This record gives sequence, C-alpha cells and structure tokens, in this order.
Amino acid sequence: MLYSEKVLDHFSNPRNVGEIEDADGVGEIGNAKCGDIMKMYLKIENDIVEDVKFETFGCGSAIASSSMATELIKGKPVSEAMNLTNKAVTEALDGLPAYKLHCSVLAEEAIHSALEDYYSKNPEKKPADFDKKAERDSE
Amino acid sequence: MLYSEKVLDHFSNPRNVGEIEDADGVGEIGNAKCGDIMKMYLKIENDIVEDVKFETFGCGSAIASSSMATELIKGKPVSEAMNLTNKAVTEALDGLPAYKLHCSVLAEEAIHSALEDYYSKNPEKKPADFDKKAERDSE
Amino acid sequence: MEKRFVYADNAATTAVSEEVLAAMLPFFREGYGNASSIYKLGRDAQRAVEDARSKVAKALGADPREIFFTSCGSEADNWAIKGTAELMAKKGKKHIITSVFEHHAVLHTTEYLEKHGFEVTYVPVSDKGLIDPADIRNAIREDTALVTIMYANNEIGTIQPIEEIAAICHEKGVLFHTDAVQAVGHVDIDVHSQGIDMLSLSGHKIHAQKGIGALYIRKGITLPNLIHGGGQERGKRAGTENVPAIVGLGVAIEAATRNIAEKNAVITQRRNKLIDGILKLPYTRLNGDRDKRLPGNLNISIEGIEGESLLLMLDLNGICASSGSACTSGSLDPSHVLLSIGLKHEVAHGSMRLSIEEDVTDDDVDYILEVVPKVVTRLREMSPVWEKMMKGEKYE
Amino acid sequence: MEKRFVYADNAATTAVSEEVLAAMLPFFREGYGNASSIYKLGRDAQRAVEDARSKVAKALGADPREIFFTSCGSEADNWAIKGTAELMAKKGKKHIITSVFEHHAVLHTTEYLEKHGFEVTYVPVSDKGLIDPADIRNAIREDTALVTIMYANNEIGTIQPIEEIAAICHEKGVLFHTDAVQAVGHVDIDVHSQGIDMLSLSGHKIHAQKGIGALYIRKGITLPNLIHGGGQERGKRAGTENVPAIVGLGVAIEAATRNIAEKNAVITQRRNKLIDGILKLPYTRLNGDRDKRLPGNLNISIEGIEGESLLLMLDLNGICASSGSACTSGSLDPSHVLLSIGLKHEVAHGSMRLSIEEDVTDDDVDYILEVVPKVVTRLREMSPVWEKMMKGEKYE
Ligand SMILES: Cc1ncc(COP(=O)(O)O)c(C=O)c1O
Ligand SMILES: Cc1ncc(COP(=O)(O)O)c(C=O)c1O
Repeated sequence: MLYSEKVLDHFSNPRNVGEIEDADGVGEIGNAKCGDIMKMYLKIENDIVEDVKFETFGCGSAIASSSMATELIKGKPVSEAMNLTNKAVTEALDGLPAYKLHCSVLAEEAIHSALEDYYSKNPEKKPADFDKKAERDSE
Repeated sequence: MLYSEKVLDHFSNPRNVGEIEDADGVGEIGNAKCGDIMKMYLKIENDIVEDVKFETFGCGSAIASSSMATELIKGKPVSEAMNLTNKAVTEALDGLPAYKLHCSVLAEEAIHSALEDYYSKNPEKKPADFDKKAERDSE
Repeated sequence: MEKRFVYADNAATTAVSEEVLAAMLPFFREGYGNASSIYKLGRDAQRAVEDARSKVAKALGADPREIFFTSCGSEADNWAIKGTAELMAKKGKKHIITSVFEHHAVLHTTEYLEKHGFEVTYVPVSDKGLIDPADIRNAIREDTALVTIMYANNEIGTIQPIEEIAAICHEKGVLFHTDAVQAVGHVDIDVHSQGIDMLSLSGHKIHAQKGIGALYIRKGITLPNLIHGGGQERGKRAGTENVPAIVGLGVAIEAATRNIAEKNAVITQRRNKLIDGILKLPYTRLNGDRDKRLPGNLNISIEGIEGESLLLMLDLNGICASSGSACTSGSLDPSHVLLSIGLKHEVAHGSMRLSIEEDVTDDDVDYILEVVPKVVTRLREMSPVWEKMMKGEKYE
Repeated sequence: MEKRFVYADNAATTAVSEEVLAAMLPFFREGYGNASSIYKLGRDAQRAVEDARSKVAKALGADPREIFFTSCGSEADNWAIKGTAELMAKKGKKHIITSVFEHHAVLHTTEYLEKHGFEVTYVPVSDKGLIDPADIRNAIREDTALVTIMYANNEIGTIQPIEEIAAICHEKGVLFHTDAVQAVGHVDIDVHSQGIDMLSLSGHKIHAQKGIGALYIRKGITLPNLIHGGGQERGKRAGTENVPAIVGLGVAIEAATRNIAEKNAVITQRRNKLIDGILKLPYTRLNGDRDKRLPGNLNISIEGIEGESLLLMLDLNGICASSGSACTSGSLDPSHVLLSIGLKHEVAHGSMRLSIEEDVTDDDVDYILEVVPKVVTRLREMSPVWEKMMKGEKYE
C-alpha cells in the first residue's frame, strides 16, 4: 500500500469538507458495512457548480478522493461535473493503490448521485443524455 | 559438529605417529571406502606396551582418537591395553560429536587387532579371556 | 501541545534493541562462517547458534534439542500444523481443531488443509474474546489429529486458557500446538509444565530481527519437514543458518522474559489509563476482556469513523497504531477477530489497536490522550455516519 | 612462510559486504516499521522492500512482480518444486525430472514427493559433471510436471546448458525451474530471454545476509503457497517482511551482477593458477569440466588422504576450504556429486573444494600453493592408504 504525496495532502487537508444547508443537489453513495460512505452537496447556479462540499466516512483514499473530486468540479460547468470520471480523480491524485480504486469510483458516483437529485428537482434542466451516461457508469 | 580443544590438539599434534619396523603386533581396521583406516603397531616387552605407533587415513576425530588411544596405552601393562574401551578414548578427548563416536571405536578395535596379531605370534602369552573379550567388543 | 513520536504498535513489530543489534553485528562481516563448516570460522558460528538455542529453550522451559529455528512465526505455524497433519494422516486422523480468531498463518493453513482432505472445526470465541475449553473438549473426535489455539490474540490481546486446553488434549491423546507469537515475553511460559506439545514464536515481536522465529517441538514428536534439504537443525529444517538473526533471537528472548512481572505492572497501569481515557469518548467500546489480556494491548471501537483514516491522522501526529479496518488489509471485510467477538461490520471498521511497551512513558500516554479525541472529533465532523447517529437515524 | 587468513569457501557462504551492511543498518533500529503498516514508518519500509525487489528483478531480467522473497535458497527450491507438483497434480501430471547431482534442497524435496505419489527421473551427469540436454528430452513424458536442473553445481562448479534445456521444456510444454543459487553473480542471467520459468537464489552466496533468498516466478504461473498466512508478497508468501535482509539482498545482487566479465577474468586466472599448482601433486585430479565451470571454483581429489582432516589442517594454516568428505556431512557416504561423476568412494573422501573471489589475491594464491602440498604430504605420511599405494598394493 503506497499513497502518493497528493493523496496524503488531500487526506490531511481535505478541501470542501462540510455540509451545504440549502444545497441544490445532494447525493450519498456506499454503506457503512463496507466501510465507505460519501455524501456530496452541490450548489448550482447558471449551470455552474458554484459550491460543493462533502462528508465522508471512509479510509484515507476515500477522503482524498472526495476532496479531489470536489476540487475538480468546483466552479466548473455542470456538464463537466457530469463527465467527471474516477480515472480523472485517480490521475489528479497521482494514482491510488489498485485495491483502493473503488474509492475514486465512489467519488464519481456520489457526484452523479447529487446531480441526479438536482435534476429530479429541476427536470427541465436535465440533458437528454444524462440517464444514458448514468447507465454507462453503472456498467 | 563441535570438536573439543583436546580433539583439536591431538589432531594438530598427533602423538606417536608412524611405523614400528620390528613391531610385535600390527593391527589394521576400517576401509578406505568408508573413509577411515587405522593401523596400530605395538612393541611389547615383559607384558608392557613399550612402544606404540599409528598410521591413520581418516577424519580429524579418527586421527585424534588414534593419537589419544596410543597415549593411553603407552608404557602400560598389556592387560590395560586389552581393556581400553572407546568410551575411555572419548572421555579422554573430552567427548566427540555423536556421529564421530565410531572413530573411537575404530581406535579400540585397532589396538585389539594389534594385540590379536601379537598373541597369534605368541600364543603362550594369550590370556584365557582374550577371545571372550574380543567377542564382547564386536557385539 | 508539542508533537511527539510515539510507537504504539509493538504487536505489529518492534525495533531491534540495542543489545540485540550489538550481539548480531559481529556475525555479519567477521563471524560470517557457515555454521556447518568445519573450520574455526564455522565452528564459532555453530557455537553461537547453539548458545542461542539454549537461551530460547531456557526462556520456554524446554530442552535445547526441542528448539528449531525457522524464518518467522508464520513458518513455525505452517510447519507445526502441516507437519502434524501429514504425520497423523498416516494413522487415519484427519481432523483439526482451531478457533475462529486465530492469526491467518494458522487459519489459511487449516483452510489449505481443508482443500486437501482434512476436516477442520473452528471453535467460537466469547464476546470477551475468550475460548471456552469445554468447546475444545466437545469438538475432539476419534480422528482428531491436532488442536491449535493461540496463546494470546494479536488484535485484542486476550489470553487463552492454554493449560486447561492442553490438559484436555492430553487426556484425549491429541497433540496440542499454540501460536505464542504474541505471548512470548509478556506472560510466563513453561512448555513442559503447561503440557504444550508445540509452540511457535517470532523474533520481531520481542526486539529481534524480522525473519527469524522458532518452533518448539516436544521430544518424541517426529514432525515431518516443511523445508527439505541440507542437514541444518538436525535435519529438520534446511537452509544455511541465519546466524546473526539467531544470535539476536537468543539475546532478545532472554531480555524479554526477564522480569516479566515488573514490566507488566508498569505497562498495565499505563495501558489502563489509556483505556479509561479513550473510553471517555462517546460511542466507544473496549474489545476483549479487560483483565485476561496482554498488558500492553488495548483495542477500542470508535463508532462513526473508519479505522484507516484514524490511523493516518494519528500518524500525522506522530503516533503509530493499528486497526482492524478492512482498508488496512486490502480485503473488503474488516478484521475477522473483531467480527468473531460479535462486532457489526460498521463498528469493526472503526477500531484502533494500541500496543505499548515500557518505553511509552506517562508523558506519551498523556499525549495520546490529547491527540486521539482531537482526531476522532475531526473525523466524526466530516462523517455522514456520525451525523446520522447524532440525529438518531439508522446508518446502515 | 608467514601465516595468512584466506577465505576460500565462498560457495559455502560469503561475508556480508560493507555496502550491504551499511544499507541494512538503518532498518534495525530506525526504519523498523512493519512493511504492511499504514503509517509512515511502515510505508518507508515497504518502499525499501519494493526498491530491493526492483533491483533483484533487474539483475535477473525479470519484472518486479515476478520476484518473491523467501527465507533462503532452500525454501525457494522447496516452494518451486512442491508448488509446481501441487499445481500440476490437478492436471494429472505427477512426473518430475531432475538430475542426480542437484543440491539436497532439490533432491530431498523430490524424494519427499516420491513418497507422496510422484515419479521422479534423475538424469545422469557426465564424468565432466555436465548434463546432456538430450537426456532431458528423452525423459520428458506426457505427464511430466516439471524439469528442475541446477544452473551451476555447488561442489564442482560446472555450468549446465540451461538455455538448451529450457528450450526443450518449452517445446514440450513443461515448466522449467533452475536452482541458480551458485550461479547468480557469476554468470549473466536473463530469465526472460533464457526461457526460465522459475529460478531460486540465495542472498548469503553473494554477500547479503544468511536467511534471505528469492524465487522468480514467471508471470502467468500461479504457484500455490508453501507458507500460508498474511498477505505479504502479494499473498504468495506469509511472514512479516525481513526488511533489512531484503534491502541488503537488493544491494548485494546489484553489486554482484555489476562487471561480471571483468571480475571473472581476474578470478579465473587465479583459479587456474591454483588448479595447475595443486595438480602438480601426484595422484590428484580436477573434478568437473575445466572450462564450463564457475570462475572461482576448483575441486580436486587428492588420493591417500581424507578430506576432513585436510580441511582441519588447512584451517590450522588459516585457509578456509570445503570438501566432499562424508565426515564433514555427518553421513557415511561421501558427496553424491563426486560419486555422480564416477569417483570411487575412497577417492571422493579425499577431495577439496576451493571457491575464491577477487579478494583472494595473488599472494594468497601463492600462500595456498605453499600450504596445500605441505599439508597433503604430512597427511599422506601418516596414511596407511598412501603407504600401500606407494608399495603398489591395493588399498580397498
Ligand atoms: C546449489 C544450491 N542450492 C541451494 C542452496 C541452499 O541455499 P540456502 O542455504 O540459502 O538455503 C545452496 C547452498 O547452500 C546451494 O549451493
Ligand atoms: C499471533 C501471530 N501469529 C503469527 C504471526 C506471524 O509472525 P511472522 O510475521 O513472524 O511470520 C503474527 C505476527 O505477524 C502473530 O501476531
């Protein structure tokens, strides 16, 4: 098991920890039995991710992945957040040990889950291909 | 494998090495195939072992056993030589490794063999119990 | 609060002690002879090995001829169990008894044997982490080849009723092995009077080098080899003797078994202070019996957080600890030991083991008691699980 | 003649080199972390282990993921052979091919397997100590699971036609293992291009610590474990990693495989001087092919004397050497290697092996060439066998 410096940095100083009281979308993924739960809060304005925060119960790479994922989408168009892959998260962290890759997947899924929540409340904004993308992810 | 100091001493400075040209009794025991041959030469006068010499092809403990055995009987009555046991040789050497004990047995046997040779040439001197003893040894 | 370095993971491994290293050093570049060589350099090496063997034997109440050096505790466990299995299978005995919470060196070995025609009974442990000797008695059958029960558990430190179990085994004519890797140096062991047939130990848990261990095999048991080859260890374990490590093990075990009671008194007191201090945190529990445990061991579950992140946070504060978290092991399930005493998965994930020795001072204890709550609070603050718990919601 | 100390038994074991010890030292008392621990002390240890693994891989032309650390060469041999046996038995393949003059770590392992339902073919060696690849080809059957042939013999130093044998095995679809304990560092090895499936090596033959070795296992072969337990070595070999010894092995193999050709040129020249010098003694013979041998090895039979006493005499003169004498091994028969090349027992008893490296200087060579004849003469003078030989009598 070897964590990169980036992972250790995002673990020890996680960015965007916390809750957004009036979030536009909230997603939660994982379960405590397996040792990982991630919760993502999104604040969306004009199709831009104005703010994002997370809460995570999980190992070092789960926390680091959450932190990195929020950094990667904060201030970006929602379309980019939608396209965020676990690969991008892992690369931005300079890699994760093989058996920790699922942590980056959780981060991707938590963001998608939050977006799903957002679109369920704002169906008019939902892009035509969103469901197809969500499906692809769960393959 | 641990040799005592005594063994190493008798190996490196073996006593009574050589041949006695006009020996009264000569005995040889062992074979080269097994890695040990001991040859003992006895000079006997008035039932005393006046001189004894040995030649040995063999390992360190074979040489040390030969040397010690000659020391133990030199100048002693023949009856004592006859009673020399491998145990006495081993003890005088402060012990031998278990799998080297046969070397001390060879020394005992070589002396007995030399005595046998002596008695075969001097049957009148042969004690009544010599054959019995020889038998016991080969048990 | 000034940052300190506190090593509190002695159950994982220990530093080589100064005296052990000093004893080893002459055997790397000067006394490097092969202990099977006949010249002085070799004979001196052999003498050093035999001297160490005597020390190990003395520490266990055994005869030197009953001690065989191995490359680690795992090898000793594998050898004892597979060797006995091979030996007894010839007599038609193909049943083995062990417990559910043994070290993997035992469990993965018995699982291997299950794939090769052996039947294995795994006796349960109580919620306190203790084995009931009656369960062993009930499990013994006509075809039982071996009972193997650990002396002390490596995660929760509970000490098992070894003598009672050994007595039952002998009454029934079954061989008894104990993995004493965690016990040696912390409890008094006398293999002969305790009726132990085989015992595994490992050097690196008692300040010797990693990669050296030993198996005690009671005289009269002719265990088949695990590693065949040269005539080392009286033909029972091949491989050129690791002279420096063996010498070090001799010195280490002598030191570790000296004044056990005195050491334990000091350590137990500090350990108890740690337990009491950490248990002040809400939603925490001590795992394993409080009294029947190794003096330096505490294992506490802390709900709402996950173990690995706790360890990493402690590490950032200079504290080395360990956890039963699945995430530290690369598997998905948390520690089989914690599950065996009845913990739920989500609780087991958030556990922490500290294993201290006398070098952990009172100041260190205070430091740990300052850091742990701070770190736990921080992790709980970012934990959605904790949030739900506080709201009284279920979080499964 | 001034007394010197000349270590000429490097095939038995070597001294840990200065650079190896220097690399190891930080891992005893400072970097003592368990390589599986998650905190920095553990991560640093793991990094050191992986760095060493890369070095071993590089030296062999392998991938780091193909290198598994073991506790010695013997364990590596046992693992490769028993593991392959277990693996292939499932496919009904229960035949193994090896040679009559392998190291006991191989031979006693195949003998063990013979008792457990395997059939083993022992191919002969020529009077020069060389294996004929055609014998391997002829021995291969439908149910052959493994061919295991040593790279270089430990007693007579002969180097075997490994690539040819490997090619035959691959042509026939049979796995090929080689015990390269004596070869590593003395010949150029590239496992991939040479078609080697598994290769054993041992640290203490190349100036690393005793008690550390490695097995190279080609990617794609899923060898069952020999030692079950924790997840070390990617789950293939349990036991807390011996970090200092592993680090030392990395440094040692890097050094040993650097400039092999240059080293060999120097050593071979000195070795040849020794051979020519000692063969001047009457009734002596060189054992093993003169050219296809390890650069530092000479093995000479000296009739009329016994090997152990020769070694002890050399030792008194400060020279460390070894012999194929039965008396040094505790058995009754002399070296199976010397018998395998056709020596009579009585000749084999009187053999001497010198294994030198570049630290044995020209002056040392001269010293050996002064001492050996003196000592041989002395022993022959007290030898009844020699006496008979000189008289032209038979001495059997
Ligand atoms: C050819 C050969 N194989 C295997 C071994 C065994 O190595 P180890 O002593 O590290 O177990 C040796 C040396 O003893 C050897 O020379
Ligand atoms: C109870 C127990 N058994 C066996 C082992 C294995 O010991 P080693 O790492 O020396 O193989 C350990 C430690 O890792 C242990 O705690």
